[in-house]
Amino acid sequence: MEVLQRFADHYNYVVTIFLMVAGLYIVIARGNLIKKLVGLSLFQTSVYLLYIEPGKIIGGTAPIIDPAFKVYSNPLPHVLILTAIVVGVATLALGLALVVRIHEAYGTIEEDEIFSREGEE
Amino acid sequence: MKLDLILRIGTKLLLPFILLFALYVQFHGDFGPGGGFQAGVITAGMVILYALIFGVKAAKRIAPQGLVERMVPLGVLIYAGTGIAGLWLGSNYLDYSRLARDAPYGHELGIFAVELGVLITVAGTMTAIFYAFVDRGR
Amino acid sequence: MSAPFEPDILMLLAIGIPFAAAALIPLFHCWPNLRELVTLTAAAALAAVVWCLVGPVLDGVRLERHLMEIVPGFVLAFAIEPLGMLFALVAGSLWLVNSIYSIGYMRANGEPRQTSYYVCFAVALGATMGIAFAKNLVTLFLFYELLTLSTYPLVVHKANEEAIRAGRTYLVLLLGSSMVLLLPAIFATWLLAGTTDFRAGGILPAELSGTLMAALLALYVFGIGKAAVMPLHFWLPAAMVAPTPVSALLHAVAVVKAGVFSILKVIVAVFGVERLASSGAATWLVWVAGFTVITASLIALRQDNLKKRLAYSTVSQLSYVILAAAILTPISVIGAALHIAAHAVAKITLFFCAGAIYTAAHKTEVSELDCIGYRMPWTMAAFAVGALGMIGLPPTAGFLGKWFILSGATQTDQWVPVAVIILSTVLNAGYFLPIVVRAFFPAAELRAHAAGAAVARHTHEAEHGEAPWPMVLALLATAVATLVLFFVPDIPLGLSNAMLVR
Amino acid sequence: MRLISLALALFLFWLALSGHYTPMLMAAGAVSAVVCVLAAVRMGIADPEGHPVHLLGRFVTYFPWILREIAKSAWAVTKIIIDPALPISPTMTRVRASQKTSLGIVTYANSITLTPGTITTGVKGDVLTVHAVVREGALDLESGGMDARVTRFEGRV
Amino acid sequence: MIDILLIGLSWALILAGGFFTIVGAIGLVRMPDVYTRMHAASVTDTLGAGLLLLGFMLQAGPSLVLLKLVFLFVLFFFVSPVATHAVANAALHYGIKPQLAEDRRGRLDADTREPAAIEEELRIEAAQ
Amino acid sequence: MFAAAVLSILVALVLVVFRALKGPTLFDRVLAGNSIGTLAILLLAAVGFLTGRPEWLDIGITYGLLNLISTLAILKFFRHGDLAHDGEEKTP
Amino acid sequence: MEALINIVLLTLLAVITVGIMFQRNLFAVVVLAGIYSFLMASVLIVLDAVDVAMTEASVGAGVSTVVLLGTLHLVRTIEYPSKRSALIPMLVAVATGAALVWGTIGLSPFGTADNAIHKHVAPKYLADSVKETLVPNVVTSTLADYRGYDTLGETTVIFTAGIGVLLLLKGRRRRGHIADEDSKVGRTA
Amino acid sequence: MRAIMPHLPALQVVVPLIGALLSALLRRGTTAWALALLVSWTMPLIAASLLLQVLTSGPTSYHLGGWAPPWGIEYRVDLLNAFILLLVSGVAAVMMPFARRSVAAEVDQDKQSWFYSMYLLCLAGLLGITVTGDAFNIFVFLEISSLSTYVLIALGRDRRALVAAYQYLIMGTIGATFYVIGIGLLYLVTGSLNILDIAERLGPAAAQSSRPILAALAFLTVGISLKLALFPLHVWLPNAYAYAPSFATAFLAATATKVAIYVLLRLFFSVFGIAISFEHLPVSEVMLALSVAAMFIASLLAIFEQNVKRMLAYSSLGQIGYITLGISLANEAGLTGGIVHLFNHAVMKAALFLVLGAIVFRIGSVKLADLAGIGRRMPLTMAAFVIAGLAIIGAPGTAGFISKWYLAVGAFQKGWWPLVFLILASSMLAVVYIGRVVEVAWFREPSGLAEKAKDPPLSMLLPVLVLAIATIYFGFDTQASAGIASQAAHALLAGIK
Ligand code: NA
Ligand code: NA
Repeated sequence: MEVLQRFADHYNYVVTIFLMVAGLYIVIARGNLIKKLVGLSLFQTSVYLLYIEPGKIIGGTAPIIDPAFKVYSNPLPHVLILTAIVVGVATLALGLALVVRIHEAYGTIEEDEIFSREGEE
Repeated sequence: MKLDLILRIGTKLLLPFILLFALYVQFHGDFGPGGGFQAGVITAGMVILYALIFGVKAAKRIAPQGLVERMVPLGVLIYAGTGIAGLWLGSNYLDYSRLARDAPYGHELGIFAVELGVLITVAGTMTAIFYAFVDRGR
Repeated sequence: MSAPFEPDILMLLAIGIPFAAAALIPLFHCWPNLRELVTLTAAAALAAVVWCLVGPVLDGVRLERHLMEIVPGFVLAFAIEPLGMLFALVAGSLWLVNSIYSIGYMRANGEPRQTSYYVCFAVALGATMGIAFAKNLVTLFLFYELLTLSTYPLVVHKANEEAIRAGRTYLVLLLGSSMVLLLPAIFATWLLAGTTDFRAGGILPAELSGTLMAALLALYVFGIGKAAVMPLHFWLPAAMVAPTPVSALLHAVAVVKAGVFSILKVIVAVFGVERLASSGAATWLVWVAGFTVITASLIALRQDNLKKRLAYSTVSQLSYVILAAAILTPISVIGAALHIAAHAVAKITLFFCAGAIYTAAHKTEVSELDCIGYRMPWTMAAFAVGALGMIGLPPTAGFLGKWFILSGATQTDQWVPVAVIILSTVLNAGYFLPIVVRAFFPAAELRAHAAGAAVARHTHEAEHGEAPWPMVLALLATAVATLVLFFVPDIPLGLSNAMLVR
Repeated sequence: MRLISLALALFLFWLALSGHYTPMLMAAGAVSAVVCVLAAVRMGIADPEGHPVHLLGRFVTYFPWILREIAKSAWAVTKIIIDPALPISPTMTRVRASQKTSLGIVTYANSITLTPGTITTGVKGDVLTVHAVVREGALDLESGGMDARVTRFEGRV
Repeated sequence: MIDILLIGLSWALILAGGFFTIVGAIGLVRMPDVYTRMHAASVTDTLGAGLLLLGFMLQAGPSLVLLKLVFLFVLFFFVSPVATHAVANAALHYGIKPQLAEDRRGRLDADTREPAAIEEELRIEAAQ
Repeated sequence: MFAAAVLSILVALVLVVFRALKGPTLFDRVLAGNSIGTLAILLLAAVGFLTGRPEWLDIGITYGLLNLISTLAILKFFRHGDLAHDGEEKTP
Repeated sequence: MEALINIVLLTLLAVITVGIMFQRNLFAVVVLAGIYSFLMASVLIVLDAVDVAMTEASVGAGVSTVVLLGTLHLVRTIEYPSKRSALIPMLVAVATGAALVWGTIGLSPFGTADNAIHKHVAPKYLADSVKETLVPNVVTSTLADYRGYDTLGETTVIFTAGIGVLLLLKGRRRRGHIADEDSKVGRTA
Repeated sequence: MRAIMPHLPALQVVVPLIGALLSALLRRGTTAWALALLVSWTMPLIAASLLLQVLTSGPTSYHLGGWAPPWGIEYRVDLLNAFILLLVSGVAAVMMPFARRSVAAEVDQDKQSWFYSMYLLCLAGLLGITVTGDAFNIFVFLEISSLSTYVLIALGRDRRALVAAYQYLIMGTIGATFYVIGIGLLYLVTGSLNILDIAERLGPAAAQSSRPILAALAFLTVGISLKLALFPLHVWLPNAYAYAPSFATAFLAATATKVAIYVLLRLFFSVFGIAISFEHLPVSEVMLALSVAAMFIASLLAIFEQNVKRMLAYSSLGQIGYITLGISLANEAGLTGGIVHLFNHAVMKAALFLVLGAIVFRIGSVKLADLAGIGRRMPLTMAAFVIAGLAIIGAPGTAGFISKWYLAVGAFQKGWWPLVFLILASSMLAVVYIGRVVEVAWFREPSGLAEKAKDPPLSMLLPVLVLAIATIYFGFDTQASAGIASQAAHALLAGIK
C-alpha cells in the first residue's frame, strides 16, 4: 500500500522520465532525420515537466497576483521553461531546414542511405 | 476556381480578430498569460493563415519579405537597446529603474519595451521561416 | 688569449651565431655566393668564439647564465664546463671545415634547395652549441629536440622515396625515444632531485635505490637515441641518404656526439661516477654497449655501401664512449671524452673522403673502389689516416681514447670491456683496411679488368681525378687534425681532466 | 462605414477581453483596432464578405434557429451512437444552394456542417456535396428547408 | 432562489454537456470510417462543447469570464464547421472512399449552373 | 460539478486519443487532433472553474486559432502538396 | 482532483509518445505531435503554468506543425524501417532513465510546498513583483525583468534560428545531388 | 571611460550581440566583415581590462538588470573566466582579418553579412557562457552559440557539411538537454540558479539527500562532455570541423570546445566542489580512462585520415583528451596543465586550421594528396603549419610542451607515473600525423593543384604567422598562460570561499 502511495506521489516523475527515455530512444534509434527531430522535441518537452511538476503546489494557483489568493505555484520554473520551449522550437526549425537541404543534396532523409552514399564518395 | 469558398470566407471573418487578439495578448502580458512571444506567434499565425488561404504572394504583400527579414534583428535590437538605455541612464545593463521617475514605473515601461522587441522578432522570425520553407518548394 | 668579450657573452654568442646565420641565409636566397659567405663567416666566427673560450675554461673559469624560468622546473640556463667546452670546440671548429667542404659538394653535385640546406645546417649547429652549453637537463633537452628537428629536413633533402622513408625512421626513432623515455627521465630526475642542473658528482638524492637508479639510467640511455645504442641505432644508417656533408658533420659529429655527450654528461653530472659505480646500477650498460660495439662492427663488415659501412662504424664507435663511461672509472671517463673528439675528426675525414669519391667518381660502393687511390691520392691518403684513427692505431687521435678506456677497464679488472675493445679493434681493421688496400693495391688482374671494363663503359670516367679543391682541402685539414691530436692532445686532455673536478 | 464598424467591433472585442480599463490600455486597444482595420484593408478582406455587418440584424433570428437545428440533429446522432446496432446508412448527395452570394453559400454550407449528421465536403459553384451519416439526413437537405432558411438570412442582394 | 435555479440549470447543462462530449468521443471510436466519425466529432464540438460552455457561463455570472466564454462559443461556432469541412474535403480529395449506403451525388451535375452573382464574386477575387 | 465536467472531458480524451493512435487514415488522426483541441479548451475552462481562477480563457482562444491553422495547413497540403499555393486549383 | 487530472493527462502523453515512436507515416507523426502538444498544454494548465501552456500550444500545435509540414512537402514522407540494432539506443535511453529514477527518488512528492524551490528565490518574485514592477503576472515580471537577461538571450536564440533558416533555405536551390566539392570550392579566379 | 569600466562584463557580451544584429541588417559582406572586425578587436580590450581588474582587486560581480543574485542574473568574473574570455576574444581578434577573403571565397556573396552575424552570435554566446554566474543563463548562451555553430557548419560547400551540422545539432541538443536536466535537479534541491548560491546550498542539501545531486552531476557531465566532444561523445566533431567553412572551423576549433571545458571546470570545482565531484562518483577514473582513450584512439584515427582538415579535427579530439586528463588529475599541476593546454591548444589549432583555410583559398582542397609539394609554393604558410604542428606534438620550445610538462608533473605528483609515459607516447602519434603532412607538403614534388599555389595575401598570412609565432612565444613566456592557469587552478582547488 505504501509502495502504491509512493508510486502515486512520484507518478509525475515516473511519466516524465518515461517521456524523456522514449524521446531519447527515438532520437538515437531512428534513422529518419525528421523522426529524429520529432524525438528530440519530445525529449526536450519532457524536460519541461521535470521543472514544472515540482513547482506546483496543490491548492495553489497560477502565479498571477490577485488579492483573493494566497498560495501561488512557483513562477520561476515557468520562466525557465518558457525559455526552453523557445530554444526547442528554434532548434526544430533549424534542424528541419537542414533536413530540407540534406534531402536536396542526397535525395534521401534516411541516415543509413546518407551514410552509404557518403561511403561511395 | 480559387481555393475552397468555405475556407476563404471563414478565414476572412477571423483574420482581423486574430491580429487584434495577438495585440491583446501582447498588451496584457502583465496581467495574464501571454506576452511578446505568444503574441508574436499568433501574429505570425495570422500571416500564415492568410498565406495558406490566399497564397504566399498575397501574404508577402501584407508582410513583405524585406520587412519580415528586418524585423528579425530589429526586435532583438529593441530589447538590447532597452538594456543600453539603462546603461545610458547610469544604471546597470537591463536595469529599467531609471526609465521613469519612479522606479516601478520604469520597470513597467522597460518590460513593455522588451516585450515589444520580443513580439517583433518572434513575429518576423516565424513568418520568415514559413516563407523560407514555402519558397524553397517552388 | 685575451678575449674581446666576457666569456658569458662569448658563450651566448656561440649559441647565437648559428641562429643568426640561419635567419640571414634566406635573405640571400637569390645570391648564392653571398649566401655561402654568410655561412662561412658565421662558421669562422663560431670557431673563433669557441677557441677564445677554451683558454679561460682551461684556466678554470666556470660560468652560468640563467636566461629564464619558463615554468617551475623548466629553466633555460647555460653554463660553460669542460666537457661541454670540448664538445663545442669539436663541433664549432669542424663546422668551418665542413662549410668549405659543403660548398664544394653542393655545387659540384648541383643539389637543389641549397638555401634551406644551409639554414637547417646552421640551426643544427646552434642546437649543438645549445646542447654543449646547457646548464641543466631541460635546456639540454630543448636543444636536443631542436637538433633532431633541424636535421630532419637534411636527411630528407633528396626528397625521393628512400629519403622520405629514412626521414620517417629518423624522426620517429629520435623524437620517440626522447619524448617517451628521456623526458620522463628528466621529470623523474627533477622530482627526485628538485633540480635538473648538472653538477659534477651528481644531483640525485643519496637514498635512491640501486634498482631505481638502474631504471633511470636505462631511461636516459635509451631515451637519448642519438647515441645509437642498439636497438635504437636504425636511424643512423637510414640517415645516410642525406648529402655527404650532412653525414660528415651531423651524423658523424654533431648529432651522434650530442647523444654520447649527453649520456656522458648524465653519468658524470646527474648520477655521479662514484655513486653509479658504488651502486652497480650501470653494470648492464657495459654489456649493452659492448654488444653494440661488436654487433655494429660485424654488420659494418658486411656493408658494401661505403657510407653505410661508415655509419655502422659510427654506431660501434659511439658505444665505445658509452662503454667507457659505463666502466665508471675517472680515467675511462676521460677516455670517453677524448674519444668524442678523436672519433669526430677521424670520422669526418672518412665521410669527407666518401663524399669526395661520390662527387668525383660517382661511386658509393666499396666494391667499386678498386684502384681509386691512383686517381684520388690525396683523398685516399686522408682516408687511410681516418681509418687508422678508427682502428685506434697511433699516430692517430683514436689511439689515445682507446688507451684511456683500456687503462680504466684494466685498472678495475673489468675484463669484458677489455675483450670488447680488443675484438672490435680487430673487426675495425677488418672492415677499414680492405678499402685502403683496394684503393692502392688491388690484385693485378682485377686492376686490369676493372680499368678495361670502366674504359669500355664510360671512356670519360677514367679521366676523373680529385674532387673540387674545397673538398680536398677540407678532408686534408681534418686528416691532419687527426694526426695532430695524437701529438698535441693538450686541449682535449685538459678539458677531459677538468670535467671530473667538482 | 464598414471600416468604422469593423474598428468598432474590434475595439469592443478588446474591451471584452481586457478587463483593465486604464487610459493607457484603452488607448492601446483603440490603436490596435485601427491597426487591425488597416491590416484588413491591406489584406483585402474588409469587404462585405470579410465583415458582414449587414447581416447582423438577421443573424439575431438565424442564430437561435441554427442552434435548435444543431441540438435536434446532435440528439439524433447521439441516439445512433449509443445504439448498440449503430444504425447508420452513410449517404453522399449533392444539393443546390439557392443563395446568390458566396457568403450566403458559405453560410449554408457551414450550417450543414454545423448540424451533426451532415457535412459539406465540397463546394463547386452553387452545388454543395454533402455527406450524411444516415440517408434521412441527406433527404432532409435535398428537401431544401435549410437552404430556404439560409437564403432568407442572406436577404436580398 | 434565482441563484439556486441558475446553479441547478448550470448543473444540468454541464452534465448534459459532459454526456454529449463523451458520446461524441464514443462515436469517434465506434464509427466505421473517417466521414462517419466526423459526424460523431461534431456532437462533441457542437452540443458537448456548447452545453458545457453554457453551463460555465451560468456559473461565471455577469463578468468578463462570461464574455470570454461567449467568445469561445462563437469561436467554436465559426471555426468548427470550417475545420470539419476542411478535413472532409481533404480526405475526399486524397482519395479516401467513404463507405456509403447510398451515393446520391449523381443527383445534380456539379457544373449545371453558374449564377451570375457567383461569377461576379469570382471576378472580384481575381482582381485582388 | 466541475469535477463531473472534468471527468467527462477526461473520459472523452482517452477515447479520442485512442482514435488518434488507431487511425487508420491520416484524416482520422487529424479529426482526433481537432477534437483534442476542443477538449483541451473545455478542460482549460473546467479546470479554471475548478480551481477558482477561470479568467485564463484567453489561452483557449489561442488553442482554437492554432488548431485551425494547423488543420488548414494539413488540408492545404493535401489539396495542393504545397502550403501556400497561389495559383488556380486544378480541376479534377 | 488536480492530481487525478495530472495522472490521466500524463498517461495519455506517454501513450501518444509510444504511438509516435512506432508510427512510420510522418504526417501521422506530425499530427500526433500536435496532439501531444495539446495534452502537454493541458497538463501545464493543471500545474498552474498558464503562460507556459499558452506558449506550448502555440509552439507545439502551431509553429511546429506548420514547419514540419513545410519540411514534409519538400522531402519524402514515409519513414523506412531502420535496419540497425535497437540495442544500443535502448541501453542509452534506459541508462538515462535509470539515472533519473535513481536521482529523483529523494525529491518531494507531487504538489507539496516544502520543496527547496518554494523557499528560496521564487518567494521574492511573488512578494515583490507588484511592488517593484507593477506587474501582477509574476511570470512576466520575472521573465522580462528579474531574469530579463535570459529572455534577451532567448530572443537572440529566435533571431539565430531565423537567420539560420534563411541562410540555409533562401536563395538558389541546387537541385539533385551536389558532387563532392572537396576539390572545387573556393578557387579564386 | 570611467563610466564604462563597471559595465565591462555586460559589454563583453552585449557588444558582439548588437554587432550580430546590426550585421544582419547589412547588405554587403565587406561592411559586415568590417563591423565584425571592429567588434572582434574591441573584445580582447574588454577582456584584458577585466583580467587586470581581477588580478588587482579580485573577482568582480555585475548585476544584470540591477537585481542582486540569486534573484537576478549575475555576471561573475574571476581569474579563470577572465582568462578564458581573453583567450576566446583574443584568438577571434587575431583571426578576424583572415575572414574577409576566406569567407568571400567560400560563402555566397549575398549570405556573407548573415555569416558574420552568425559568427558574432557564436562569439557572444561563447563569451556569455564564460562570463555568466548563472547556471541557467549558461544554457541560454550555450544555445546561442550552438545554433549559430550549426549554421556556420552547414554553410560549408561540401554536402557533407549539412549532415555534419545535422548530427551536431542532434548531439548538441541532447547535450544541452542533459545540461538542463542536471541544472533542473540542482534547482530542485537548492532552489537556486546562481552558481555561487547553488554551491553554498549544496552542502546542506547533500546532507538531506545526495541522490539528486549526484544524478545532476552525472547529467551535467555527460551533457557538457557532448559539447566538448569528450571521447566517445565526439562523433559529431570530425565531420563538423572538416566540412565547415575554413574560417568557421578555425574559430570553432579554437574556442567552442574550450568554453565547454570551462563550464565543466566550473561545475566540478566551483559548483559541486572536489568532494562531490571526485569522491562520490568515479568521475575522475572514468574521465581519465576516456581521456587516455581519446589521446590514443583519436590520434590513431588522425593518422589514417586523408582529409587534412578531418585529420586536424581528430587531432583536436586527442588534444581535448589532454585537457580532460588534466581535469581528472584534480591536483594543482594537472589542473594547470589542463587549463594551460586549453589555452595553448586554442592558439595552435587556430593557426593550423587557418593554414588549411589559406590552402583552401589557394587550391580549394585539403586532401593530403593535393598538398604535395605545397610547402615550396606556400613556404610561409607551411612554415607556420610546421611550427604549430610542432606545438601539437609538444616539442620543447613550443606552447604544447608547457602543457605536457604540467600534465606530466601532475601525473607524477598523483603517483600515476605510467600515465606520464602515456602522455608522452601519445604525442608520438602526433609526430606521425603532423609528420605525414609535412613530408607531403615539403618533400614531394608539387603536382596538379599545388603547382600554381602561392602564399595567401597578407590579410590572411598575417594572422597565420602571428598565431604560429604565438605558439613559440607561449613556449617560452608562460607568464600569461601557465602563470594565470596555475593561479586559476589554485583558486579552483581551493573551492568555494
Ligand atoms: Na506573460
Ligand atoms: Na455536421
